[in-house]
Amino acid sequence: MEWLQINYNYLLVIVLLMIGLWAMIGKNNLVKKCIGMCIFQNAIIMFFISMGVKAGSTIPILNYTKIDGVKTYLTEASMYANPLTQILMLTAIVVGVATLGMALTLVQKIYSEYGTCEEDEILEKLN
Amino acid sequence: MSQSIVSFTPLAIVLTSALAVIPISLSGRNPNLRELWTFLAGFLKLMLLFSLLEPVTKGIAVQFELWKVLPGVSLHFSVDAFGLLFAFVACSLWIPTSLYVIGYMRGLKEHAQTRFFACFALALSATAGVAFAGNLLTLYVFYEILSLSTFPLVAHHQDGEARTGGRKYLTYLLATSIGLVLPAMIITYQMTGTLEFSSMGIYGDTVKPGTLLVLLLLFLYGFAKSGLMPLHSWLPGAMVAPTPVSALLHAVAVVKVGVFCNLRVITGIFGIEILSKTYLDTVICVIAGVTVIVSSLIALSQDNLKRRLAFSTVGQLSYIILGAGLAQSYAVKGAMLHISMHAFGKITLFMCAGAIFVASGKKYISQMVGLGHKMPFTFGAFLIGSLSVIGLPPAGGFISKWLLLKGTIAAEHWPMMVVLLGSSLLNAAYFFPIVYQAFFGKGILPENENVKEAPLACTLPLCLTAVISIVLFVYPEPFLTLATLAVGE
Amino acid sequence: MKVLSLIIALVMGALLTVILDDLPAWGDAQSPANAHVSAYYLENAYKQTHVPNVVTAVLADYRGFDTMFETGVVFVAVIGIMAILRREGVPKGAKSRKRPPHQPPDPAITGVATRFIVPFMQIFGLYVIAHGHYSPGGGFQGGVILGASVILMAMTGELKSALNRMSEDWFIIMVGLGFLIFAGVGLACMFYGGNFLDYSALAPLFSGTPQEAAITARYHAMLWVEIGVGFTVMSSMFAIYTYLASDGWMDRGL
Amino acid sequence: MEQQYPVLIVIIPMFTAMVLTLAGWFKPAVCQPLAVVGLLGSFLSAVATLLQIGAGEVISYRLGGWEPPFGIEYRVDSLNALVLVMVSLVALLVAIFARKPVEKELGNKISNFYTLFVLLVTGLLGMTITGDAFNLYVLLEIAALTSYALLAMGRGRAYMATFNYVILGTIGACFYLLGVGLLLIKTGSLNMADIGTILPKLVGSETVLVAFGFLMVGVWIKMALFPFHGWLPNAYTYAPTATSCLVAPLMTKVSVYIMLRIMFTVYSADWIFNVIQWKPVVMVLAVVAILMGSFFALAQRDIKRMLTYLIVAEIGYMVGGAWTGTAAGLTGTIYHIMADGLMTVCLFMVIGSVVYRKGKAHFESFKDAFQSMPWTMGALIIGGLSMIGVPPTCGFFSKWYLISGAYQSSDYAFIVALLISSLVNAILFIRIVETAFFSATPSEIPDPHAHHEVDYADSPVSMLIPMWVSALALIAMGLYTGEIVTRWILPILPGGLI
Repeated sequence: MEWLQINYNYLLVIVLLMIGLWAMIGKNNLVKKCIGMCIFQNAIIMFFISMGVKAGSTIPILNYTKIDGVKTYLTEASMYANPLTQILMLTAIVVGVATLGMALTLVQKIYSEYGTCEEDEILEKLN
Repeated sequence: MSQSIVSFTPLAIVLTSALAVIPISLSGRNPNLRELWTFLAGFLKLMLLFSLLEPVTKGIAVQFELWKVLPGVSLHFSVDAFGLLFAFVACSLWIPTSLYVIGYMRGLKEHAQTRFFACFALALSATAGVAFAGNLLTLYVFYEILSLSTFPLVAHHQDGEARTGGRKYLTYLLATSIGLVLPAMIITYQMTGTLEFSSMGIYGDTVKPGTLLVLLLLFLYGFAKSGLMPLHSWLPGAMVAPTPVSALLHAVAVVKVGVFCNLRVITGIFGIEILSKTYLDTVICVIAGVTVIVSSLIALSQDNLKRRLAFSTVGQLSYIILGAGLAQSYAVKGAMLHISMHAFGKITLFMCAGAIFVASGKKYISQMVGLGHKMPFTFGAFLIGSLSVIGLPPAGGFISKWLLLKGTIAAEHWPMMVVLLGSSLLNAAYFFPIVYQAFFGKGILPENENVKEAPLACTLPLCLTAVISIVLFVYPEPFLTLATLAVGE
Repeated sequence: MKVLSLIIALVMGALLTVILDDLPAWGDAQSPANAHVSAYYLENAYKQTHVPNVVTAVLADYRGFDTMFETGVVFVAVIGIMAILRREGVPKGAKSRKRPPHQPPDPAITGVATRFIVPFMQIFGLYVIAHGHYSPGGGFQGGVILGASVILMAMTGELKSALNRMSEDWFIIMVGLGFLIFAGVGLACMFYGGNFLDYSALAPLFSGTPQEAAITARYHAMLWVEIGVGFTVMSSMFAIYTYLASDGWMDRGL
Repeated sequence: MEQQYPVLIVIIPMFTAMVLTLAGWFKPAVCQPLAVVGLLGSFLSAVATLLQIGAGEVISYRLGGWEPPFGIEYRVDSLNALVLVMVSLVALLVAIFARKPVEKELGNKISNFYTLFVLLVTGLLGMTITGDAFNLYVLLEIAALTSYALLAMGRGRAYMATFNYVILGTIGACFYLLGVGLLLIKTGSLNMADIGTILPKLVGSETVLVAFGFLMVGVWIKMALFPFHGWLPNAYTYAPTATSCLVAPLMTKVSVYIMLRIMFTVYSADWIFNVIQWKPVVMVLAVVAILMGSFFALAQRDIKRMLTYLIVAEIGYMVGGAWTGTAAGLTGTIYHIMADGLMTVCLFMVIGSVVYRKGKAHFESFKDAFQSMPWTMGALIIGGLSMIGVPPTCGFFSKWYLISGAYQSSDYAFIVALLISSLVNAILFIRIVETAFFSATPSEIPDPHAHHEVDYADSPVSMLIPMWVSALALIAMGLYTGEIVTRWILPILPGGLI
């Protein structure tokens, strides 16, 4: 139980990863595959973000104090969440959007070509 | 070799015929000009070869490094007596064969003659390259070029049979060279760090006999052009080629290249001494001996003349390997000499087969009854060729077989002596009936009544080679000297 | 296939579960991921760039090269979707009427509401781009908001009316232009003798001591770069929507 | 200027792509020349970089001027310099080659095609040159997205084939990203060389091992190693001619390069071959890939499809060579990355020419091709010889090193697989050449000796020139093997190999 409490964020990510991967490979409907892809990518994003969390920290925008009217920024690293993982995931989100757009484009083309989004029906029509 | 000089001549010899391909292909529309190029290249090549004779007979190796490809291995030529001997055989036969090709191709109005001549010249270059190769890699390179350049020649007729034969030909040769020689070569390089030929062998004493045996088998069968059984069946298959191809390539260039490679590997990579120390020479003898006997027996049963000649070739090639396997100086000398003697004899026979085909259209021995009277020159030459291949005087083949026999006696290798003698009898058994039937057989086929001799361009070369066969009996010195030098006496 | 995919997913899950104990505890400020490189950013970003939003500083400067290609990814998506989806024969600028016209529902309420919202959205988008140095925001976020405002127009009214505001010519040019602004800033740094995207090389453009000028240069260049990102993202969002929604015909939306 | 060459390799094609979009939107005719100019610039920069590198040296280029590991770094040693030269050369050749086929097949999408083309090359070059694991991911995605779009331009069955590639490619990329994430969580760094210095302190960490697994599976999916190869043949077969010419030689080779980087820069040879015991498994995969690719190739009637299966086999060569754990095997892999890139592009251009002239690349299309397209067939022969491994083409020497390596590490199954695959290649090319050479059978046409005339209709010069450059490069590379190996490959082989 304690183990679950400590690791629940990772476990959640793992469950999402499994769902996503399973849907990507195993689902018959192409749109569901795309949804699986989305879940998979978002699970990775969550993984990265949760690795950058520091207990009791705030967003990585520096706070300041005014000493004699002069702004002094506080640069104690443990005060702020990890900016690096957030940046990486900003990129990963954009990549995810682009990939999803491309996949949906193809689904649209396939649908107008074969009139269906079910993989087995398409394969039947191909042969 | 103690001494060596650097010279462009080996490269020039290899390149003469390769470069001749360009004018040959360009002058495709003017056949006379095209063939002029062939002859020019042929004579030029021969003259260049003569210029090498002097240094080589003095025991000086002529070297030329072409290119450094890998660290420690380069493509380079090194001409020694054995290589020169082989190059002489190949080049001197190119000229009569070319003459014969002209007669044959024009007589039958064959298609794609330009392609034929171009590939022919390229094949000759590759043969010279093999003869002069200074290390295993160079040997391998030219061996492959030869396989590839002769493929269009074998499949020349372009019909179903030719395609099957050609496919079989190339598949056998490439499969063995890539599948067997290449790994053997790489393993050798990994073990020794060199691929240069050396009369002492390059393996040294550290390699285990088991490994040596595997390598030996890889090399022997890898150079499948030598037609050791059971990898011989491409050779009869390749007989679908036009007869001049069979003549030059399958009596001289291709198969002799295979044998030459085997000899080079046995003498230059393994070294005779190591072989006899590890009793691997016996392995070679057994393989070759079996091939000799079996192929002779098969030849007896063939009715197609070219196939019979092909199986005869398989047997004769193994004589040469057997000679090397005896690991005895007489026998090795005999083996080297047999390359040239058999070449002259067999090319005569093939040309005769072609001439018979041109004149009468007959391929089968049973249809040639009584043709001797119609084509006396052809069948006369056939007789001489047969004598040479069987090893009877007054033809050159006698000398080489004699040396081989002497080798078996000196090595006290009695079973092999029996093999040699027995197979000579078999040779006689499959050649003499042809000649006998042609001259004395009764019942000439009705359609053969009006047959005349083949065109002069066909008949002349075969008479020429037949005469040379006899001359070589009387005066074998040129080749004998080189062979003696090569053995190192 | 279903069983196989289940097995694959389970194997992956099992592998990741096995290593859980080896991973640092959640929220550990001293874990390697939070200590080694990222701490350097937090401690030095303000000193070196004068941008208190560390995310923006790292995004646009320390790892600016990544971000440039991130813009590139969006750019690629637009070009790629256009290449696949755009119908042959649709003239440039999209004035084709090959498909039968389609009567949209009367946008009486949504249209008015949209017309009311869109200006505020766009102002907010611009603010998010411009204020990214000090608060959460930046080119991507602002660009998406701007793009969403145009898409909202296209969804409530006709695609045509949105295309009249922002034609195909325009969004293709803007997609390329935004990327070009970002990369151009990088190239300018090279002309001033620095490495690619080394904004401090632009110091001669700014006043102050060399050190201060370099910091100011970084500060400003980051803003330019974010504006470029904003251009690309805004127009690419709309472009992707347009091609997908009209199935490449460019005449009507959903 | 000299120190800027590394970045120029990547940003020249990138700027070209932007200019292409803007210029091509209004005037498509300028696209191809612009693309050629851009790629030429990139190629020259790559050559200049290669020549700058001394034995065993590493050029480090700091993007944004930040010192690694805080900023992104370009690290060029002679390994990736060689790959860069190969990639940019192949791209340049295909750009020249593409003019006619693109006009014919993709008439109204020329500007899109060249933009994506140049961006794909940008992505591949960026992947090769970068020293940052996450930057690699971004460029991997750029290359992937462009290749999806380029492949899907083939229409018809291409859409479904590409969709499968999108799904699998995304899985591959995500696995890679997950692997990077696991490394980040343990090391806190994204710079490959930096991770490489931290990892030895983490011996025994399961996370590091699992991360290696994810990274490997990710790149294996990307390079289509057996059993992850399913997407490749369809995707490449139905693609437009010019696309397959570019994608087929480059995508898989760059993935192999990435595998080498991960194995020997991020992780270490010592860890891979002495600590974890994966070698037998991977060798089995490589051997099966070679055999399966070869046998499937044997069964194809469409030559383009046949070549795609040969690519699967060649991947087995490279993976196997790297995993022998010997210096010779790794040399063979690195050498083969370049050799195979050139071979594949040469053969795909030949097939492209045949498709351009005859509409299809079935065996039947090759009938009489020797009379009608002699130059194209000449290039086919050289490419085929290199595939088979006939000296002095470079295919022979890569096999030489691969077999040497396998011999040293006693991987005899790998040797046998290599030899079998050579033989299968031989059979395949003999079949094609036979059809092209001897299909006009005199005995099957009424008058056997009539002169059989076939109209001369060889490919346009703009297609022949790149084709022959690549063919001659195969021979030149073979002849300069010793030079390449001693000057550039041997100095960078990692320690810890046999």
